Amino acid sequence: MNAAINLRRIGLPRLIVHLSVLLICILWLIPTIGILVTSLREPGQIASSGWWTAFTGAAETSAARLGEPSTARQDGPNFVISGSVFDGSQEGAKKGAVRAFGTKVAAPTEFTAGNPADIGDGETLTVNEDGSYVYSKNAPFSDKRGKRVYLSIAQPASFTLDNYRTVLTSQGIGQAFVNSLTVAIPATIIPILISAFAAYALSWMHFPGRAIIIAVVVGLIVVPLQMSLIPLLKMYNEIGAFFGIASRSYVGIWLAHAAFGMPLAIYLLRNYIAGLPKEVIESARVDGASDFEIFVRIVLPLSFPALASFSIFQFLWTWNDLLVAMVFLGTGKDQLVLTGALNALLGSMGGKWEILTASAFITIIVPIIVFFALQRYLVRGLLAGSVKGG
Amino acid sequence: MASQIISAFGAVITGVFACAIYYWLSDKLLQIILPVRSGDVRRISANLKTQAAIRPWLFLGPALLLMIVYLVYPVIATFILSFYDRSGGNFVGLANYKWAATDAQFRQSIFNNILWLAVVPAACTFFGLVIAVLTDRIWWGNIAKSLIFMPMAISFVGASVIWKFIYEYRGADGTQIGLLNAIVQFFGGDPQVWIAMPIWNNFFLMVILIWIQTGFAMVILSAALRGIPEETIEAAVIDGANGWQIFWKIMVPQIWGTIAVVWTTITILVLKVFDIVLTMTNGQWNTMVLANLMFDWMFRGGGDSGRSAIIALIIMAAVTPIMIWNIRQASEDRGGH
Amino acid sequence: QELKFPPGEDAKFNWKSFEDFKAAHADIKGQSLTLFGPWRGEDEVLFNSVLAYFNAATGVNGKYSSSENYEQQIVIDTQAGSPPNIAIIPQPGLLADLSTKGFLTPLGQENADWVKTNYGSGEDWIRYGTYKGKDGEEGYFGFPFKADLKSMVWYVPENFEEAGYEVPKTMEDLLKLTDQIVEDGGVPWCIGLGSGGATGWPATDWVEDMMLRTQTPETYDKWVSNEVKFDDPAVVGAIDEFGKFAKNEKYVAGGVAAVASTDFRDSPKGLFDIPPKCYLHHQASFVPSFFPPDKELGVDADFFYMPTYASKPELGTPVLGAGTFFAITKDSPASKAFIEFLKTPIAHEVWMAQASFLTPYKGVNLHAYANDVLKKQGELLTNATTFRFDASDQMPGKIGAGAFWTGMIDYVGGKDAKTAAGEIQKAWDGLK
Amino acid sequence: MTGVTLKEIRKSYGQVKVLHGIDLEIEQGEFIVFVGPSGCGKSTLLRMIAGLETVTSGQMSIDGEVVNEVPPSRRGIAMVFQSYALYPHMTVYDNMAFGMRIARESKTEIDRRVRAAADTLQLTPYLDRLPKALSGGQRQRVAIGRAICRNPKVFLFDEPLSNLDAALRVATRIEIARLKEKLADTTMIYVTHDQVEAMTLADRIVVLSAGKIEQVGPPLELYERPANLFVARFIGSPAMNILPVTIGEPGAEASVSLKGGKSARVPIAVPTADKGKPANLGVRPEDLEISTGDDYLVEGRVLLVEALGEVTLLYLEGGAGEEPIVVKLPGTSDVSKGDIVRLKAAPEKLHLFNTEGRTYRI
Amino acid sequence: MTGVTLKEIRKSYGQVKVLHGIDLEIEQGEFIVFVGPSGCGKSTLLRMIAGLETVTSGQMSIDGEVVNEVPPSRRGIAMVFQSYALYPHMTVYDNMAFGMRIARESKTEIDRRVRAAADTLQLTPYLDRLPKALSGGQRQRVAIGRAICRNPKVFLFDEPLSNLDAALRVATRIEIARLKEKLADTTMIYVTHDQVEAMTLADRIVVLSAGKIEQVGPPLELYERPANLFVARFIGSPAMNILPVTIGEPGAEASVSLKGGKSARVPIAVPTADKGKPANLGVRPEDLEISTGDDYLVEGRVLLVEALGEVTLLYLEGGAGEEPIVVKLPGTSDVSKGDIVRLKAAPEKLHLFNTEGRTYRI
Ligand SMILES: Nc1ncnc2c1ncn2[C@@H]1O[C@H](COP(=O)(O)OP(=O)(O)OP(=O)(O)O)[C@@H](O)[C@H]1O
Ligand SMILES: Nc1ncnc2c1ncn2[C@@H]1O[C@H](COP(=O)(O)OP(=O)(O)OP(=O)(O)O)[C@@H](O)[C@H]1O
Ligand SMILES: [Mg+2]
Ligand SMILES: [Mg+2]
Repeated sequence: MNAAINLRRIGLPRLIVHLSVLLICILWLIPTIGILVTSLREPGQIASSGWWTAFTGAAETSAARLGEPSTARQDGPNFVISGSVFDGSQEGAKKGAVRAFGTKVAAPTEFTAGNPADIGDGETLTVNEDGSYVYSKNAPFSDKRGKRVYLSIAQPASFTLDNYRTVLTSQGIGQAFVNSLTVAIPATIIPILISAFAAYALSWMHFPGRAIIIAVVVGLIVVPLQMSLIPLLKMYNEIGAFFGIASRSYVGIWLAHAAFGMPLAIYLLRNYIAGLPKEVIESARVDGASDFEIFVRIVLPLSFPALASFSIFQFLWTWNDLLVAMVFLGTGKDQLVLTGALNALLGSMGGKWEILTASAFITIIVPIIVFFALQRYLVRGLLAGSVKGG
Repeated sequence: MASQIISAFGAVITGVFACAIYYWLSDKLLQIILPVRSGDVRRISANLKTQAAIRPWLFLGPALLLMIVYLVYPVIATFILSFYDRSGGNFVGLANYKWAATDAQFRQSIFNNILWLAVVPAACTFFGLVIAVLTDRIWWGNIAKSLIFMPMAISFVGASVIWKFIYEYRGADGTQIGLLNAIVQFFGGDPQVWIAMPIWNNFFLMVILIWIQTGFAMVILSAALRGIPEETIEAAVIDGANGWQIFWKIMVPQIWGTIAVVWTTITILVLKVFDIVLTMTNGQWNTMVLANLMFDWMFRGGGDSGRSAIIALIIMAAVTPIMIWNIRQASEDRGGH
Repeated sequence: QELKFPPGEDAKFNWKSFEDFKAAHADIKGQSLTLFGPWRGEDEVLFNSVLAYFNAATGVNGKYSSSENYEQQIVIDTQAGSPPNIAIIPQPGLLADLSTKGFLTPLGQENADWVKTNYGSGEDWIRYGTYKGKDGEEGYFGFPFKADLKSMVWYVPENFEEAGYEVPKTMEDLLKLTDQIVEDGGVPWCIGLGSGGATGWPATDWVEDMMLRTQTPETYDKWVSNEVKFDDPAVVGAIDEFGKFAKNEKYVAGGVAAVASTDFRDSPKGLFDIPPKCYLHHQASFVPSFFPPDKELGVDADFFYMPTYASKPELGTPVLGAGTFFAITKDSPASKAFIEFLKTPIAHEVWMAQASFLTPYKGVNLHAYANDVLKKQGELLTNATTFRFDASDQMPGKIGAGAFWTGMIDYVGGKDAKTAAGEIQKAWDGLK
Repeated sequence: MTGVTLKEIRKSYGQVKVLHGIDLEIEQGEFIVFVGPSGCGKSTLLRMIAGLETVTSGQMSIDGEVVNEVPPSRRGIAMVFQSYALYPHMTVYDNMAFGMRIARESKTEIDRRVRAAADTLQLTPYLDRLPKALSGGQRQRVAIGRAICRNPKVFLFDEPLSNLDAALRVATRIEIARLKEKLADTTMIYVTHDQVEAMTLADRIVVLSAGKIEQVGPPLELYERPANLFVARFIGSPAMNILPVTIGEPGAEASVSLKGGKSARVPIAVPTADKGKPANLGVRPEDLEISTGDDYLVEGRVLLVEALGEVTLLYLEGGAGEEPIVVKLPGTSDVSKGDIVRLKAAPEKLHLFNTEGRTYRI
Repeated sequence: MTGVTLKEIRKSYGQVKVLHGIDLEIEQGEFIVFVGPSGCGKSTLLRMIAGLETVTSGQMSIDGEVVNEVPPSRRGIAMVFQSYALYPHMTVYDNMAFGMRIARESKTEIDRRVRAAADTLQLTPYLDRLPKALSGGQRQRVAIGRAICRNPKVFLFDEPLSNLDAALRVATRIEIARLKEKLADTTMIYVTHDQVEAMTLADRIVVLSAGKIEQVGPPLELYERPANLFVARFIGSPAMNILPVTIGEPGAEASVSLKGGKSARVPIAVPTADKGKPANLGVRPEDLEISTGDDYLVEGRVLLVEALGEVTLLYLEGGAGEEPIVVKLPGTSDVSKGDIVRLKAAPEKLHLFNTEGRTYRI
């Protein structure tokens, strides 16, 4: 039972609630659907028509070239070229039903398909819906190349998985995926472990300076991380040089991610852990458990919802991170994380919408799985300590 | 590939294990140095006392160490840098501070940041609350919640890309590929260059962050709402309050503490997030915010560490009052154990 | 790595240079070399194909990497003391910055001399690679490799043909053609300044081209060094020249409002729309990669040199360009060897033969260019009387990649040239 | 004129039937207490009267008007919850004024009524405090005050005292008793499972069990003449001792024989048909005395002695039943653990129930 | 041999002094109950014995050994908390085994002790359940079981029953009484503010008030011979009636005069020095009877009658004091509201306290 159930009795018609939630969900989903659809479209179409038109199919104008004058037959006084606009046209007009055609780029839909059109100079052109055409002239054709015509072709809705194929089969993506996991999993678990210990100490142990440490931790939440990159990397390099080891390693990035997420983790976990019932912990103390045992055997299992909630956030952040990974792990092919690898596909100037959107979807998948796996803890876990009775 | 996975798996295990082993070993060590299992009670008691004095620091140690190295030290370094010139080599006194006081772009950023701070946390909290209340009342509420939470899983850059497809502008005669303009045009309006509209463009950028963060607010507030005693609501029903009144006068005041936490968290996020502005406008059309300005001064064209340090300090200073208030709130709430 | 073109097989390549290089650098086998640069996507593939020849010749393990956060990354890496061996830098401004902070290893006079003699407008190229080091001494730091040509206007030949337009030879003609297209009911120009985090930069190319067409190269250089102020009438005039095109509702597709917000990558697509959104597009040599995939260069799309004013013959045929510089950020024999490698024709030809690569190196076989359009560009580059490097890339980062962009966005958005330029100058003053 | 009328009220939650047809007439001004074991449906019934739960079937009227579809705020009721349900963010004053503010009463009227209620309940000094700064008893008084301010026709209480400690419970109980006199015209319906409350406050008690009414009547009637075994065991603390017997001689004054072999005369009429049938003899702990002679009913070994000063409780085993027999002796007693004692009771204090649990008394 | 000895135990939280020097000797095997009003320091004292709070000053020994500095787990104590404090993520078995596992006991030993405790408390069927699947009473039993498993020398209970409902409270109370017998050697210290628990369970009761011991003694002694007014009022429910009097004739059998003019003889010695001084006459509600003659103590109008069946409570005003006088009459009574009744009491049931509240009885 929850409070909101009571609202129902108040009489706000339930239908309105359903409708408004539906509306909100749709509003919230539209952007995501937008990229999903975009990622399934062909690159050429993305920039030329809105993604929402992808379902309906669209009339697309394209150019085609008629047969070479050399293929003309003489038919009475006329010279005739015939064939299909879809044949061997190097313009690559996609097949579909021709709706209209024209001979001037400025007026590509001047004539409707199927009707003979008088295009001057004694020439007539008929393009049928199926693409077959008859082009005749009352004199021999004189142009060197085949005539260009412009067609309005109705195209059925078409989608392609090519973008995903491109992304998924690109070199090193599997490695990058593994790298991403190698970074993200410890970078999620380590800070949680460390901050849970710290949060326990800050809520259940007595020692001088506790209040100050809490205040400092909370204050550190706001440190902009860009600021710390240079001094830290410098330090890594010095350490690396001193011990003669690589300065860029997984350990380095784990610790960096752990540290950057630490203040928020401690803040959230302390909220929760401090809210655990005092008697349970005292009872364990009477049972002879040391603080270490209390933490491991009582507090840790009881804080699972909070830990799960925070791990979602920490995971999302490490998974989606690019900057920290590039700086602390490096940019070599074998060091790239997924975000980096996908990024490399974009080209120096960017602008590959189809790749961008497909990669966005691919990167979403893992966080979404994590989210759904831990979601049931999220609802009650997060900050549950700050909620009475929660 | 298989070997990669194995070595990655090995790394993951070792990393996590090494971290866990520290706590385990340090505790073991403590037990060995100060034995408490057997021996004279007086001795044991003394040992336990010493243990109790040492143990908090063992627990806190790694966290403190990490934070000092990764956060405190850079903050101090930043503070020192703020008195040096762009290369960090020459002491320039308060010159950077003077610059900040007079720079127009800096002022613009502060103004925009205030806008962001006024709008985004409020909007996220408000929408989060409304959605939490509504979704709690329907059977498919959890599905709805998941959908609304989903943008959290998208990186900021990814999200910005998504929204580009919404704000995209094509001239009035062309076909719009931006949804917003398509809608405007459908209803007979003139398409607009949303991200270039003075002042308003800030709001269009904020929408993106709101879109992402509302899920976060929703999840937390929904948990808080469940904590409201049902009877207070029934009492209000009997007192004749309608849904609206119950929401505003009974439910919201009771979860005020949680609202404050959500608000604070999002406020901090707003101050730190710069990816959205960077990808959408890079601060053009007067959309610059502090985080971007800092980023700009830090990296563009070789960087100016002094000025970027100033901006970083300002960002931190801006949040301090909020954090102090929050700490007060927290210690009031639970009085400490 | 496989070599794209098997050595010795195709006569258009200068295989001898490859073999010579191989013979001269057998001693560094097994060393490793890291290169960090701005190229991603196809460019990365192409560069790697060049690198493969170096690796094959020397047995060095050369690795190239790149990043979206390229600019931050190089700042962070150099300052933190873990730079790559070679940094590939497209902005002289950044190069200058790194050299003054002492992060670059000088390449020495012999390299400078080599460039001077072997590159078209070699002196200009040296200038863009020469900066003060940490000690205040001038040194030669950046080896140019891969150039971009900016003074180009792209068009669709068949559209021109159909409408009966001629490629303009002078700026006056270009303006006339512009009006003609409007008269015919079309829209002449596609201009897009959008570029996410770098929005505004395409406008700087316009302004620079206009500077070179209205002012002497010396004024241009002074502008770069801010001896000529940004709000100097010379500069304001050039901005207004750009405004003639960009701020005329009838001249630009989508109207003036679209200029600043249209992405520069989407903007050229208007040329190929049916009916065409526009007939002309001013953009650098890289732009064909944003054409629809089925467009064949030279047939479906072509370019002409952004013409000069017939009324100002004394300015000659200035060419605006850009390029990338290879700088040694961590010295090693392999690094040095790589710079040597860049002096071999084969290093250039391998890329030339594939796509989107121009070089001012006079020693390459022009037939190696993948198509005529590229070749035409290459000739333009080698034959230029004046070559000027993109000004915004040489200005301090906060100006060339900041205030200048913002100023141009503001200008297109409605501010007058004088005010916009004034603000840029103010920002510049703020840096001093 | 009736206060509240319930006709065949039924309630189901989905498949689960919770109330199986409740018929009850409550007079205006009456104080009715619902008692019954946990889960029997007391709260549900009360909440249905309040309008917080819908009525599945049946008809409910308040003040002569059918209210099945009337929202809570229009029923002229006020409710006091077990958990106080104060608005934690409002002062005492605001808590009491909330309903009237919602109803857009004038400021002066609100003030008058709040102050009057506060006066009655001695809450005037606390009007500006927040609930968290009040003790449990004061909180409950505020909840009552809030209800009073509504000027209800029907006053509903759902276990209002069960969160209070013993001393406060007594004090607040007396408070409610006073209130009952003061608001003599207001119908009050009170749910509890505390006997003392039920006995002391009620005009009539309604004993519910598993969604059915077991007995309705004034407290002493329930105590003295329970209609069935359930009510007999439910009313009175410690509960009535039940001894299995067989009917010996039926008739106007029946005789029954106990397991131990003893038999007793009971001044209760038993139909002849029941001769020889098993039955249950009920006797309250306070009605048992220690017998020194032979006229005892049962005999048993003392398991436990609880001396409470004023009374002493003995728990005996080895009686006829399996549960220990409880005896309540006035004052202190010198019986100690392990003693064998014999117990007797005045015949008129005995109760007799048939195998279905119904009383033999008329 | 003593179980627990407290010498001059004091406790302050910062500036706030909570306990002001507690001296107490508890014998091994004794069942001691701490009672007192809320906030008087009962829990604090108990938690100090447990080692959960530090001792500010004074000496505390358990089993002859000073334990001021000894941690809880080494004191040989076990504690049962009001809120059960079970480990919610462990089964009943694991809850009980936890302490022994921490102490590295052998598996078989653990199993033996857990099963023994579960047997004692009838928890065997629930050993595999999680606490959330248990009822309140079962949970409390698990908490007790967990304590038993520790084989403690001293067993500490902090209001273990106050979260249970009335019926369960009675049942669990009896359970604890049984336990007390079973573990005759174990010292038990029990905090409550429920009188019945205190009276029924305690060997000796310690009455605390504001951080001081008011009286220590067996339950009936406290009931019959309260050392002072505080104890007198605190023990017994309803509380003792206190009537202000003045000492008339001091001596071995003093005479006092009441406000109403009546005077009474009290078989209590009063020093002559106190002649004419005001004093307080105490009489328990159950010791008052209705007097038909003239030998009454006080007279008053009936404010309220509470008929509980077994007893009837009368509340009288207009007596000598300001608080209503409470009378507890056995059975039912025909006195009704508004009647004027006269009350008498046997002289030996009277208590007399001086102005400082100390009893005159030796
Ligand atoms: N919302 C509900 N859905 C399903 N069953 C319910 C619901 N509310 C109550 N019940 C069931 O209805 C029955 C009656 O509940 P009710 O709360 O009226 O009991 P009660 O007599 O008040 O008990 P208590 O003395 O414990 O308060 C119980 O068996 C309960 O489980
Ligand atoms: N941690 C603390 N800091 C300050 N004062 C405290 C603390 N714990 C208890 N007190 C104070 O000490 C006094 C005694 O508290 P204690 O809990 O022992 O009372 P109690 O007799 O157990 O009351 P109750 O019956 O309500 O449990 C109270 O006034 C309380 O406010
Ligand atoms: Mg109930
Ligand atoms: Mg207590």
